[in-house]
Amino acid sequence: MLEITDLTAHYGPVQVLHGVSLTVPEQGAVGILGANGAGKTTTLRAISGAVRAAGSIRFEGRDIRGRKPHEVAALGIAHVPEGRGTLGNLTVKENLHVGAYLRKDRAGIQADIEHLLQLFPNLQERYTANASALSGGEQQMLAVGRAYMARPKLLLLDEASLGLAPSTAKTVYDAIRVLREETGVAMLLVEQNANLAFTIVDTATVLETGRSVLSGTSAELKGRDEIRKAYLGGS
Amino acid sequence: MGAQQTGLLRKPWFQLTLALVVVAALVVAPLLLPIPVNQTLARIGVFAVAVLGLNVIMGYTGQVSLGQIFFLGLGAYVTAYGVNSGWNIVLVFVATVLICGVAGLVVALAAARLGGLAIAMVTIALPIIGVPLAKRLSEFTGGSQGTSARFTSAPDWSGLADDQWQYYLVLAIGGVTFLLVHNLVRGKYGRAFRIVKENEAVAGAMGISPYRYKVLAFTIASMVGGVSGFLYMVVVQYTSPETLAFHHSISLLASMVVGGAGSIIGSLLGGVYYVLVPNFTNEVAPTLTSLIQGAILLLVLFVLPGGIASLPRALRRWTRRSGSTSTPGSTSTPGSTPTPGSTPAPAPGAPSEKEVSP
Amino acid sequence: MAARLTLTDVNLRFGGVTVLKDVGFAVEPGTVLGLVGPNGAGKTSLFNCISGHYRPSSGSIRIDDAEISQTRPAGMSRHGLARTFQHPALQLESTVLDNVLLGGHTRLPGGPAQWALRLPPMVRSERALRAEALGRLDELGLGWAAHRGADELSHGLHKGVELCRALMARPQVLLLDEPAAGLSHGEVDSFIQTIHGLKAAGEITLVIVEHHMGVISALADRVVVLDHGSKLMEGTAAEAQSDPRVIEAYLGKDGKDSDGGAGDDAA
Amino acid sequence: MGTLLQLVVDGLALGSVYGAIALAIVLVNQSTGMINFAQGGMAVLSAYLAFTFLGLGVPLILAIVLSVAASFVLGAVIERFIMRRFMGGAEDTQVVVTVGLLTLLTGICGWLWSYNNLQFPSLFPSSAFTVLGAAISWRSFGTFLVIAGIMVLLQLLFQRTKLGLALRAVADNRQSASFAGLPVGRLLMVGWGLAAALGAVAGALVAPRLSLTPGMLDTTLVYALAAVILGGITSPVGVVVAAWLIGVLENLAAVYVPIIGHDLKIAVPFILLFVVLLLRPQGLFGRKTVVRV
Amino acid sequence: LSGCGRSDGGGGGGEGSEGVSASPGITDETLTLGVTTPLSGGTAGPGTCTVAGLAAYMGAANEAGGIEFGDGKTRTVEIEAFDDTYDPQKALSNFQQNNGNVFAFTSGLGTPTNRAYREAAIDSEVPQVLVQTGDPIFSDREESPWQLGFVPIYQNEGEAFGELLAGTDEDLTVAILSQNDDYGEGYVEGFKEAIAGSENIEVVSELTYEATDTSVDAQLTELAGSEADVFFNAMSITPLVISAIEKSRELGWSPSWFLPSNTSSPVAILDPAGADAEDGFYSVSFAKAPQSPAYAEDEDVVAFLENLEQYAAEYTTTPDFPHCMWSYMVGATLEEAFTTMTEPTRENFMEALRSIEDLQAPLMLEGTSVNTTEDGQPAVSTVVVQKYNGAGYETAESFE
Ligand SMILES: Nc1ncnc2c1ncn2[C@@H]1O[C@H](COP(=O)(O)OP(=O)(O)OP(=O)(O)O)[C@@H](O)[C@H]1O
Ligand SMILES: Nc1ncnc2c1ncn2[C@@H]1O[C@H](COP(=O)(O)OP(=O)(O)OP(=O)(O)O)[C@@H](O)[C@H]1O
Ligand SMILES: [Mg+2]
Ligand SMILES: [Mg+2]
Repeated sequence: MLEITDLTAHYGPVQVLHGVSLTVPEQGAVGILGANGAGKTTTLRAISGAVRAAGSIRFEGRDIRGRKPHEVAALGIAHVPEGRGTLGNLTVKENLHVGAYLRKDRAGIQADIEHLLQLFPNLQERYTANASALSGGEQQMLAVGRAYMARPKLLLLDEASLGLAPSTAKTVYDAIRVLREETGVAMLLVEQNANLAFTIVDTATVLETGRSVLSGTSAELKGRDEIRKAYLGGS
Repeated sequence: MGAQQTGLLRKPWFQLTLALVVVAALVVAPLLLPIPVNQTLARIGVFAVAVLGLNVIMGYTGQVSLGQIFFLGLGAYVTAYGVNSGWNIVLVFVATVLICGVAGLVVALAAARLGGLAIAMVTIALPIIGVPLAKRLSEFTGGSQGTSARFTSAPDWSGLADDQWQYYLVLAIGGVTFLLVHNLVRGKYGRAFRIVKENEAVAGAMGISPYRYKVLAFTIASMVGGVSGFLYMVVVQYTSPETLAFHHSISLLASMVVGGAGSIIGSLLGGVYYVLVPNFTNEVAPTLTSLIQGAILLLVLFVLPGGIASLPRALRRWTRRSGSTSTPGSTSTPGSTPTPGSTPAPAPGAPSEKEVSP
Repeated sequence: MAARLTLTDVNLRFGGVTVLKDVGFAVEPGTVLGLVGPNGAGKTSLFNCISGHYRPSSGSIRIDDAEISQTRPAGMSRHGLARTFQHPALQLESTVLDNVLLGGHTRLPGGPAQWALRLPPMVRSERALRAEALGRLDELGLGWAAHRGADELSHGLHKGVELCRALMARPQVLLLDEPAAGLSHGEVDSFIQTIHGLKAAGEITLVIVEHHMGVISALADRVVVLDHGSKLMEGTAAEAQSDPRVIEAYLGKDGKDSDGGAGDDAA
Repeated sequence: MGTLLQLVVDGLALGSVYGAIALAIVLVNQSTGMINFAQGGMAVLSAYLAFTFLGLGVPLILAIVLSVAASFVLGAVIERFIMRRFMGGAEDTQVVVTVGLLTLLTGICGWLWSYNNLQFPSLFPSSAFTVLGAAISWRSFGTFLVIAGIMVLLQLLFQRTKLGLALRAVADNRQSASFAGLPVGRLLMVGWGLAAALGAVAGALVAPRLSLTPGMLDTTLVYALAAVILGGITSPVGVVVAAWLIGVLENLAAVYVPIIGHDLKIAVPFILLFVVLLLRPQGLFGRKTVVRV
Repeated sequence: LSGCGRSDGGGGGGEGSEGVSASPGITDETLTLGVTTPLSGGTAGPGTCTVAGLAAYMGAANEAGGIEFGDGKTRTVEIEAFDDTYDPQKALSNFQQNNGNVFAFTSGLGTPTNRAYREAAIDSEVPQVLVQTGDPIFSDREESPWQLGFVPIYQNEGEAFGELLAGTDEDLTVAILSQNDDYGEGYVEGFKEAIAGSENIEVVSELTYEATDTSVDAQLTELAGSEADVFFNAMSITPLVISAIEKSRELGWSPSWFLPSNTSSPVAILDPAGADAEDGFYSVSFAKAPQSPAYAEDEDVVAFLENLEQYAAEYTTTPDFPHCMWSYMVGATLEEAFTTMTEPTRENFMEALRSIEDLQAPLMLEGTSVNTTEDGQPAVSTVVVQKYNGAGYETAESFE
């Protein structure tokens, strides 16, 4: 579904991606692992068109490199950005409606919102509050919820569990898993909490200073010593 | 090439030599240049100081002030009043700076409670109310006919012409002002001002009271404004309510941004812009000055959104980029503009990779 | 030993919303308090109350004997308090070094006039602070980034710079809001080492908000659990993790499971 | 009493002029996050366009409609080719760019149509009627009504429509908005276009009163900005109410507060602004934005 | 251009020991005049006119072969205009930048701007003459040896109205609205002096406004409350005068109006405001109003409009402000001085300029003339009171 080959990218004069390649199969879930500054976020941003990049990015057979973020979104790729991606001056409700901007089915939107609010009771409580008033974790929930509202074909999750309480993180990942089962959405996720990530991904790629250095199925990777040491904490 | 140049620029000995050469040139210049040029240079000095004051409060501390011209005007009035009352000139200078400082302090004590646009609107009131006020207080200000004070004819002992004498006065007073402000914004206070600009909550956590530092910056800006008012009288020797009309404040703001906000050199360039552009447009087409000035302003910012002071940085980035092989990369969405910054090491890396540590 | 930081009956309301309800605890000097709880429980708000960014609706907050609940943030450094932010708040246009130097602001002598005149003591103190900041950055493995623009660093590295900046104030009480969020496992380990080092080096009192239970068990002497603005329980990390209320409200049904937070064997 | 009432009526008429420009400023701000100092200049240009259409023999109402349409395009083009470059950059720079734009537009108007006062006909009859002893001109009354109508429309646009939501989302965070599939560039253009069109209506309404010159709205802009801040930049209704309030209070203060008098009445909006903002930083009607750390 | 080397202090140029060597800005073929005036900004309308008329006059003179100077040489006259945006500092700058190649500064509009370089002009002995400000200082020969104002000082205009009123026997009440600056003050001062001795005239209400105001409705409402018989209006802002006339009609107040010379144009003000001649609109003037049907056929007016069209198109072709006519007269006055000056020097020019008597410049109304010999008075010091007849103005002998 998504095929990236030899992706390179710069910030100004500094090159931060030096050749990233990975593939997300139809309905698949792929993880990206890597130390701070390895280029994980940059990779996702390159896919959604927020960073200009060279190399090839193909989605459903089409080359999407160089498209604008909203065009990429219109193709069915939703991005949960790193950090506070929420629209602070809009209420929780409005944020969710923005997420559903490209959808036309009013009834479906309403149903999805209700579903989300059940999933995240915090958001229910703060439904009419400005997003900027939410706690860090609540904002993260909102960001995930907004991407969910788009009903994408491919979901890019950048540290979706960042700042979430353990139980909430699990809720989110459970929800993602359910979503995947229900709709067959494919996903590419960056996650520092590798233990959590491995509950959901089929395969993963390890980035080091902007290069993909290793990829394999979850099982393979979990078995490798260096991976366990750096990302899993298993001895 | 650009990179080498700027590398050289960083060397202390080079900086020192450069500074000495510049100072020497500035000192010798008026002896050789024709009168109108000296007069123009002196005027540039006046407005460079005015822009410098604006930079302190706005460029560094981030408080949009549309009232800076008021302090220039107030300074000019105080100077004129002092001179016409026969005070000693040093006393006049001190009084000018102090009165402007106190006025700035009083305004700031109230205005600094506001932020963002609100402070812009409250400060714009200064010149707007200042003009009718100046007319009303005609005993001190000469009303709408203004008042002139001529105290800068060259003394006989100097052997200089008036324009040279005025130039040296501006150079000396303006130079010292620039030096002091330059020192101030380099260390402790510069950092504090900048964090107040960027994030007041963080400033508080660092032990920096946003309110107090805003008041401080505003007061300093007003004092610098007062200095520029004094220099205005040195050079123009006449002031009227029109001196502090609010659209001059907006021109100052434009000059600051065109020169480079939050930059000392930028202030100087701002002064150059403020003075030379009208001269230039008068040469080109006096009936189209507004049109041409607008176009120039937009053009400069279009090419250098960071102001003229950012030219070296822009050049460096440009030369670097054209040097690198692959596609010129930069973010394509308007949302994220990566600032170039200085990057000594070629490739960034994770901290776990020790090879990148110098 | 008297407590260093004492909270009694702290309440915080925003309009109709009660964010904190009668929260109280005490932290002994030189110890680490872990503050945990579900999202929106009020942890960050509690930090904000302590650091003066929010003013509690009622209740008392003391550092040693001084009442600080009405003090503004800028006054807190006088009481030896420093903090980091949940969402890194660096000055993106400055270099990393400048960001870190900012942390030492209150330790620099002199007023604006002295600095404008660049008197020698000012120059000396600035130079000393600079050296210290570079040292700190090196310690945290960020020395290489000192002269980079802060905006050039990734999210995870911002966390490190923030910590460094807070440490430059040489605080007695340090509040860390999710310092390990977004760090990979190896980096979490080195963060834990850093804090251990700090504790060993001198008397610093820490309050850490963290969802990463590994960090909490490795560092916290005591743990306070907040839920919906109230204190749910207080005890050791182990007690907290086995408390059924905590499991119910916070950790999730199988809270002891390793996926809750990268394992609990990190120490 | 008669005088008092008359002053209030005068103030409302004047306030409507401020309100018209203020609404356009709000529109740009809510949809792009900028403060447009050139808003007045753009409205003046629109009025000149309408004036030119008139000169070609087009009936007044059609001339205004044409100028509104042309202004929409012009606003969108200005956004795309000038303002876009500065999106996401320093706010100071953005403000100064709009200042540059104002200078440029004023210059263009002066160049093409001279600095003379041109007479722009009014949509409404120039006669007046009397209510409770206060004379109200149809022109002021018409302006008042149109502004009130636009105010309601804008409020509905932002609060009730998908377009309004999208505009606000883009102003809030372009990156996130684009990730949600919002065509950011197009929405920015629409925001500026709408504001320019609104400015054209405002220009046509006030030009008969102020008589058409390139600097016609310079002073008005300052008042409009004060109204924007006072009313709360997020609220069209608040902004217009604030504009009316300013108009009325400044008239009353000029007549009934001797120390202010007619020469210092311009201080009134600022004093009002200052007092209100100390108590309610978000303005009279604005929504509080929470700054969280 | 003129010697770039250092000379001490003033003047520049070649004036010096030889006495007859030419001043800067004049050669055997040409003479250059400088005008610093607002060409952009709020006062650009009248500002542009201060150049337009002059350019039109000199353009025509040059076209006719130039002006024959008193020294026997025929020169063309070039006009250099500088925009000062009504900013004193810029006016001074324009002066300093250009006094080395401009023979004299003239015609510029504005009190503060002209004042800003007055002393510099004195120091460097550069003529600053026939400037368009009613500030009396420019006509004080002691204080301003190198200056001369052109238009009547504001007091004179006010005085003319006062005298008209003082001449009646009726008991009359007067309301005054004036611009809050030297213009308004001078106007009112002259008026009050003239009515000082008359028992029958009483000022019942007096207000001011700011030139930057967008509305004078509040003032009108307050003044209308006085129900005065006469409205003495010292306003210089066209749209505000229009709205004042409209507002008073709305309020049902119909006094007799006294309008100043620069804001009484039938075409630009009275027609748009729908002024009713029945009310009685008085104005003072010394220039024919080109738009007035009464002067449609007038020779001066026809020539003036043609010249404007032909030589001043870059400034303006529609003389909406009287400054256009005034600067045209400035041109004629200068020509008169040129024809009598015998040396190409500034001193000599000043002398020639100061000895013009009863020059009937084109466009001048009967009963007014240029007279530069009287200390304390500008070149034009007499005005004629006129009354609006529904189409144009005609001379009014008395107030009725
Ligand atoms: N705006 C920028 N300008 C310059 N360099 C940048 C910029 N943003 C990121 N970088 C650099 O690019 C590299 C990759 O950053 P990226 O954000 O993709 O890392 P990451 O893998 O997501 O890290 P983390 O886990 O800390 O979020 C880092 O070295 C970072 O310093
Ligand atoms: N300034 C504010 N205005 C309104 N509500 C607020 C404000 N600050 C916090 N809240 C609310 O208080 C609650 C607690 O927020 P807080 O940030 O303290 O949570 P937290 O425990 O830090 O959560 P997290 O783990 O998600 O960061 C949240 O529901 C939040 O919406
Ligand atoms: Mg990242
Ligand atoms: Mg929190």
